[in-house]
Amino acid sequence: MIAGIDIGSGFIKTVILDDAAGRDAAVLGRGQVRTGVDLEKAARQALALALDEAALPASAIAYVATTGFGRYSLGFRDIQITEITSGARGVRFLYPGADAILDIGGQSTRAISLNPAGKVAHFKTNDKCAAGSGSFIVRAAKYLQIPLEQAGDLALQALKPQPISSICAVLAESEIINHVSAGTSVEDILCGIYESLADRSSLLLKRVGMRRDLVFIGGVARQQGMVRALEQRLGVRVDVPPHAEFVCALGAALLGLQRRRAAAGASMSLGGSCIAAE
Amino acid sequence: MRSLSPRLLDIPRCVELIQDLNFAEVARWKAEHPGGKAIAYFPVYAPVEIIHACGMLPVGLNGAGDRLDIQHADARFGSFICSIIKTTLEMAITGRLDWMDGMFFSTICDSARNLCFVSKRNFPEKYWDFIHLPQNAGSPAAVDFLEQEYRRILLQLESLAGRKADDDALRGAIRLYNHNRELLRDLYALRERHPERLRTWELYSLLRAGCFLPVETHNAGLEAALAELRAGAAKPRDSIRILIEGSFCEQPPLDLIRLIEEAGCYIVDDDFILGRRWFTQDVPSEGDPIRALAESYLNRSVYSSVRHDPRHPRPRALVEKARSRRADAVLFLIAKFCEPAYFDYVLFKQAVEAAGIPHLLLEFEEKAFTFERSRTEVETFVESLLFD
Amino acid sequence: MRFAAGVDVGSTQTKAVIAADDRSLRIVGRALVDTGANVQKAAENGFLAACREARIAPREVGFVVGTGYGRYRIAFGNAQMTEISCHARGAHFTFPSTRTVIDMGGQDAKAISVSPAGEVRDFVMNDKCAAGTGRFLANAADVLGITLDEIGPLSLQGRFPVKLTTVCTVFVESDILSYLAQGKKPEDILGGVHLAIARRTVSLARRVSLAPEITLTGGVARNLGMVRALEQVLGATLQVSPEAHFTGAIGAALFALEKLDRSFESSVWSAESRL
Amino acid sequence: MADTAKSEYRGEIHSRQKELMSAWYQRLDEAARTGAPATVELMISGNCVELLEAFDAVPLYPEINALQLAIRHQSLEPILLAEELGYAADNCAYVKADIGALLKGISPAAGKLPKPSLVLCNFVGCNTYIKWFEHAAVFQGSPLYMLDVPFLRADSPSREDVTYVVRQLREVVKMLEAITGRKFDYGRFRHAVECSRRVEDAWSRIKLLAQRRPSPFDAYFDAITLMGPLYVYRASPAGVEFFDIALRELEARAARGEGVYDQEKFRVVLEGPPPYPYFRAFRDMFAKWRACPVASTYSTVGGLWEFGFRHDAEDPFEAVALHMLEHNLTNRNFLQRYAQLRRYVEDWNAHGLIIHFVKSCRLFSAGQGDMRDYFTRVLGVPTLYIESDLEDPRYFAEAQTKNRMDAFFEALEHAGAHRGLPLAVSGPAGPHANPNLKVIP
Ligand SMILES: Nc1ncnc2c1ncn2[C@@H]1O[C@H](COP(=O)(O)OP(=O)(O)O)[C@@H](O)[C@H]1O
Ligand SMILES: Nc1ncnc2c1ncn2[C@@H]1O[C@H](COP(=O)(O)OP(=O)(O)O)[C@@H](O)[C@H]1O
Ligand code: SF4
Ligand code: SF4
Ligand code: SF4
Repeated sequence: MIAGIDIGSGFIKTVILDDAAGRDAAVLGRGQVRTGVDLEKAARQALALALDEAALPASAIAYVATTGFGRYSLGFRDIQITEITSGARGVRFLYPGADAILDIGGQSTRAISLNPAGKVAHFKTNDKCAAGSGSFIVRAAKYLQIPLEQAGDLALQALKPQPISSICAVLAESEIINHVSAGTSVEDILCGIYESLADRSSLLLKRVGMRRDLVFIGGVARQQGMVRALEQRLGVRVDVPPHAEFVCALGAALLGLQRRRAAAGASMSLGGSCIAAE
Repeated sequence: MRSLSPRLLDIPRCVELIQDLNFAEVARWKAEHPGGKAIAYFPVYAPVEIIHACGMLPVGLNGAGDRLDIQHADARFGSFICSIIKTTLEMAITGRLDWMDGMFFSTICDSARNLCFVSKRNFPEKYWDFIHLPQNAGSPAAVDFLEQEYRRILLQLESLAGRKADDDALRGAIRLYNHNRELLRDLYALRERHPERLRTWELYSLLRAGCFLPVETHNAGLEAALAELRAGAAKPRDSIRILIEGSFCEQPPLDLIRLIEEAGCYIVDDDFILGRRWFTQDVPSEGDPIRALAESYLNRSVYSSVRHDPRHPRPRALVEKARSRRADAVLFLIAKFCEPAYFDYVLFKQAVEAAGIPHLLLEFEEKAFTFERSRTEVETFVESLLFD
Repeated sequence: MRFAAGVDVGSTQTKAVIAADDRSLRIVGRALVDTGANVQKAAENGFLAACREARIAPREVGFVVGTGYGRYRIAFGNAQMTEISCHARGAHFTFPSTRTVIDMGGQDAKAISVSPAGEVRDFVMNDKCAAGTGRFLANAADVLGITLDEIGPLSLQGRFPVKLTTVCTVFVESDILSYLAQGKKPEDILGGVHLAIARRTVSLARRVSLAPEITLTGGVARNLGMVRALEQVLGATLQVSPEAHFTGAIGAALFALEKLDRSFESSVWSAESRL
Repeated sequence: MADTAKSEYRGEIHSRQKELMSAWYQRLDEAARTGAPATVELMISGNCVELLEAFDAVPLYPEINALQLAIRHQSLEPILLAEELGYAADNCAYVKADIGALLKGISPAAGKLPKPSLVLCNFVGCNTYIKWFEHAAVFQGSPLYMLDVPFLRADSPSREDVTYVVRQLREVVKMLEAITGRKFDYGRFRHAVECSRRVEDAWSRIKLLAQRRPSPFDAYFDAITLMGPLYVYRASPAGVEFFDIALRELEARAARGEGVYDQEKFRVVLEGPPPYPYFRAFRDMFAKWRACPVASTYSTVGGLWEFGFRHDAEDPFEAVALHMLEHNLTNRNFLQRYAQLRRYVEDWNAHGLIIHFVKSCRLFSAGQGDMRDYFTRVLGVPTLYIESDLEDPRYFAEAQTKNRMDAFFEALEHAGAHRGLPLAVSGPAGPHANPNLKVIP
């Protein structure tokens, strides 16, 4: 079995992939825990959850591929891959003809375009600023005193969306509060937030040369309001895979599988670059 | 760390020179040459031969990297201005350039030009000058103009030095720098052929150390380094061959260069410290030396984002370079807010895409000290070329 | 005796002050309330609380000047002035020899250069990004699970301040978490946090010439750690009044008194406030 | 806002300006449709429109197109398109708007814009010009001539500088002869230069009118109205006629004692271009305080004449060269800009200086922090520093800008700046005539 572990800034996501079944890979289990201070410990917890779901013992794991900002922090990894490569790989597995990807996590926004062969053609990530990423919504939900899980669906009920002009995840707070005190509904505020986030994302997507439709992954993809805002802003179809937040972990596992097979097949190891660190 | 030649110029020593914000080497030169003047120049190019012929030490300033906390310069240059402008000014304000007797700027960008005059106001006791390098290389009038411009500068330097520089002194300087550039060309060729033998951050250190050393010393060090490297051997790594474009002025932090290599890249050509490697052929050391320098600037220069030459479009030159170095990809390594590099990126990008060469744009600031984002971007890029 | 009020409706907290004038100027009442969602209400509550402290009835107040980001929302105010003018005025009142005022509030930081007469000569502000503001400190406190009152003193115990990789108020959370994971002590982390903000603030403030004497105002002035960090980076001592948090409101109250005094010429803003 | 309506002067100037500018766009449209007249893409800075006039060629100024797009709130779309092509967020947005509009076929006028017969880059100071015109030539497939104008590194240009420019101007003449198929008409060139001289005379006198109190002329916002004809028609009889009318109208206004604000309260000098996407909102911020811009550096980008320079028909090539080398804002060095501003504050009796930092333009903005230091700390001039952009609407924060403007004028008001100011004399005043200006040792 292959484990793909995505160590994100907010959550650690793990996927267990079956490597036995010929060419096709199947996901046997998933696990997610909040990223704590001790990355290794949290990663083990996430792995344990996934193993539980797969009803497998830890010894069943033959290969571990890590990704995400903490990819270097696990001592027990076999390979580490960036979240962009693994996200692209995961999407290509789920949507073989995919053209462009948007991945919005807790602190990051990534736009990726794929070439016809499904490889990463271009990508852009947000700068040293949390504007436009998932934490913006987490904060907004907090100010609005609604559970995060409901934010996406509430936004769908908006009648008159109120745009947010501040790009700063922190300063937007006073704007949101102003809207509240002016009597704007929570739905309209949320919808406005999604619209401005979609605006920002569309800029990134344009810069990587998005052409057709979009696959949207990462934790924020679970929020329907954001999906709709993107569809409206971009005028394209937006696909969200089930378990959108696990796509990077899946991609990492797939790449791990590929490497393991290659290593088993050939005596010489291929690729290797960053992996075979000195 | 490998040591190249313990006595002359080993890599750790070079790194130390680059990072020395006290410019001890320059101070030492001044102590050894009482009354001698040190003339700094801002990137990209300056006619160092003329400075040398006047018995002065040319010092190439390329910012201060992350070793300087910017406290004053932000107030003078504000937002949306590249780091090197601020680190240069910060060094001056905090007294780190007190050794300097004068400084040259030239036609590279608007920020640098304004810095020349802001510096002049703040430090009126020093000699500041702006060299107008012609941008109409196709016109015969340009050579004549540049020759006159160089003569103007020569006069200024001579009066600062209190002595004349005759043609022989100029020719001698030309020969010394010709040799320096030849050695650097050899080192670059060696790295291109055997990137496993000479890492780019090492080559870079050797190159940049020359900015602070008398050319004679640098030549001797490079000769020794070259001899040693030619004899050496190393195990090839599994890396892609990339070419770096866009770092002609502000320099990326050494750690970033290292990181790029560690992420799985062989850098097979670059435009670091481009001014020291400006000429593609030797400057003629016969005839009128000033005319030779002017004429070489217009007819024997490398292509560069800060020099317009209608006869040789830069995008084409970049593609030719990538082909001749057998580069798998181009890494546009651009200083944040560097306007000439940003503009050229647009046409470069079109050209490399038309030529089917993969490329990545990576921005940096010389004052940065963490590179998480850059690491992710370079690794992804390498992965996209390696995995299928 | 005549009374005037200044109400500083900040992004985070609302400060109200009552000034009295009989032969000498005195501050006779002050109040501090959280701004919260209802800006208008906060201003009203602050004003009433300050009247109570001054033991006067609201109608005894002859003139009210509003300031701060919510100044145009004060229903009962007679006029508005920018927080820049008010902080300069208030700081000059407390420390007449002050030449530079650094104000650090909840969502912005500013520096004001003032003339010997207390007039604003030049100013800068940082208000498009929460990096380096009171919010940054509040976030850091949250992540470390301690109160705002504690972070300053704790930061002073740090001997090896960490170097933060970001000044983004959001990202700093993960930065702090990763330092904790590396086993860094909270006091060293806080030391780093305070220094990072101090550097940022000072380099902003240098845009106005930073002539001594320098006064620190705003809510962050209550944070002793920040005062020391700023002093360290500046290489100079700061003047901090116990009323620092109220400086803007004091300035506004002084302007209000002036308006009471002069049968003032109809200036543009007063005309506008009647709209 | 009622105040703005009051501040905006509307006279014959305005209707004539509209006519002239739409005639210009019509000629460009004609060139686009029929291939004639010849058109030359040119930069405003130190432009050599006299040479074009000699060939009956029409100038095409991309800056005018870009600013028109911005004023009409149409700049964002082309900017975004250019960014998709790879232009950076931090590239000059004038270039992005122009290139984006070009590729999208957006024209600021009713008609079309032609593919220029020649892209003539008068490299006068700004290095972005070089890139801009390189790109413009590539994207339009037009020939490019790079007219290299040595930067002003001393007080005035050297003989060699002038010779270099004149030699290149003669190369341009050869190119234009080839392109237009006409022989260069020296007599016509001299006539064009003579027209310029007359326009420059009138324009200078208009600028000097602003020394009066109240100033009959807003040297920033209203100056922009006059700048279109100044650059497009300077070397033609139409330009002479227009500026005669303008001068007459404004002199009459001055004679009646009318000002931009009848109760002018503050007089300010402006440094930096305006935020075109928020032109109106920005103007309102001045109107609110009855603050009149009495002088501005932006209005001297194309040429600086109020200090005496005129094109001289005796030696027309040299005159054009001198104008490009010395008598325009962009080719003058930063310290010369300080001197220019200082002279404005002194001779135009201003209360303060407003520095508008625009993110696009490093030529203008790089180092304005030092400028602020010089004016506040060395000279003691009240100074306001604000940041936004001249073309990209994303960088204008209205509330914050307004807050800063209010604070600045509150401070001036508090200091009593608007009271007790002597009336400005109508001629140029001597040095340090302005009591507001104190040099702090
Ligand atoms: N239950 C949920 N419902 C909706 N959105 C969620 C939920 N949990 C997390 N999110 C969103 O997902 C983001 C985290 O996404 P993720 O891809 O896991 O980020 P990272 O990889 O950076 O840890 C959060 O910031 C939040 O906006
Ligand atoms: N008791 C305290 N100790 C330390 N810091 C405090 C205290 N009270 C308030 N602060 C700081 O002051 C900030 C609010 O400052 P204030 O000047 O009121 O801002 P604003 O005017 O924007 O509302 C808070 O974000 C916090 O960082
Ligand atoms: S704008 Fe807000 S989110 Fe962005 S860096 Fe600043 S504090 Fe962080
Ligand atoms: S890095 Fe670029 S923008 Fe900065 S000074 Fe150098 S050339 Fe100019
Ligand atoms: S940088 Fe400034 S001067 Fe140059 S083209 Fe842009 S706006 Fe014009």
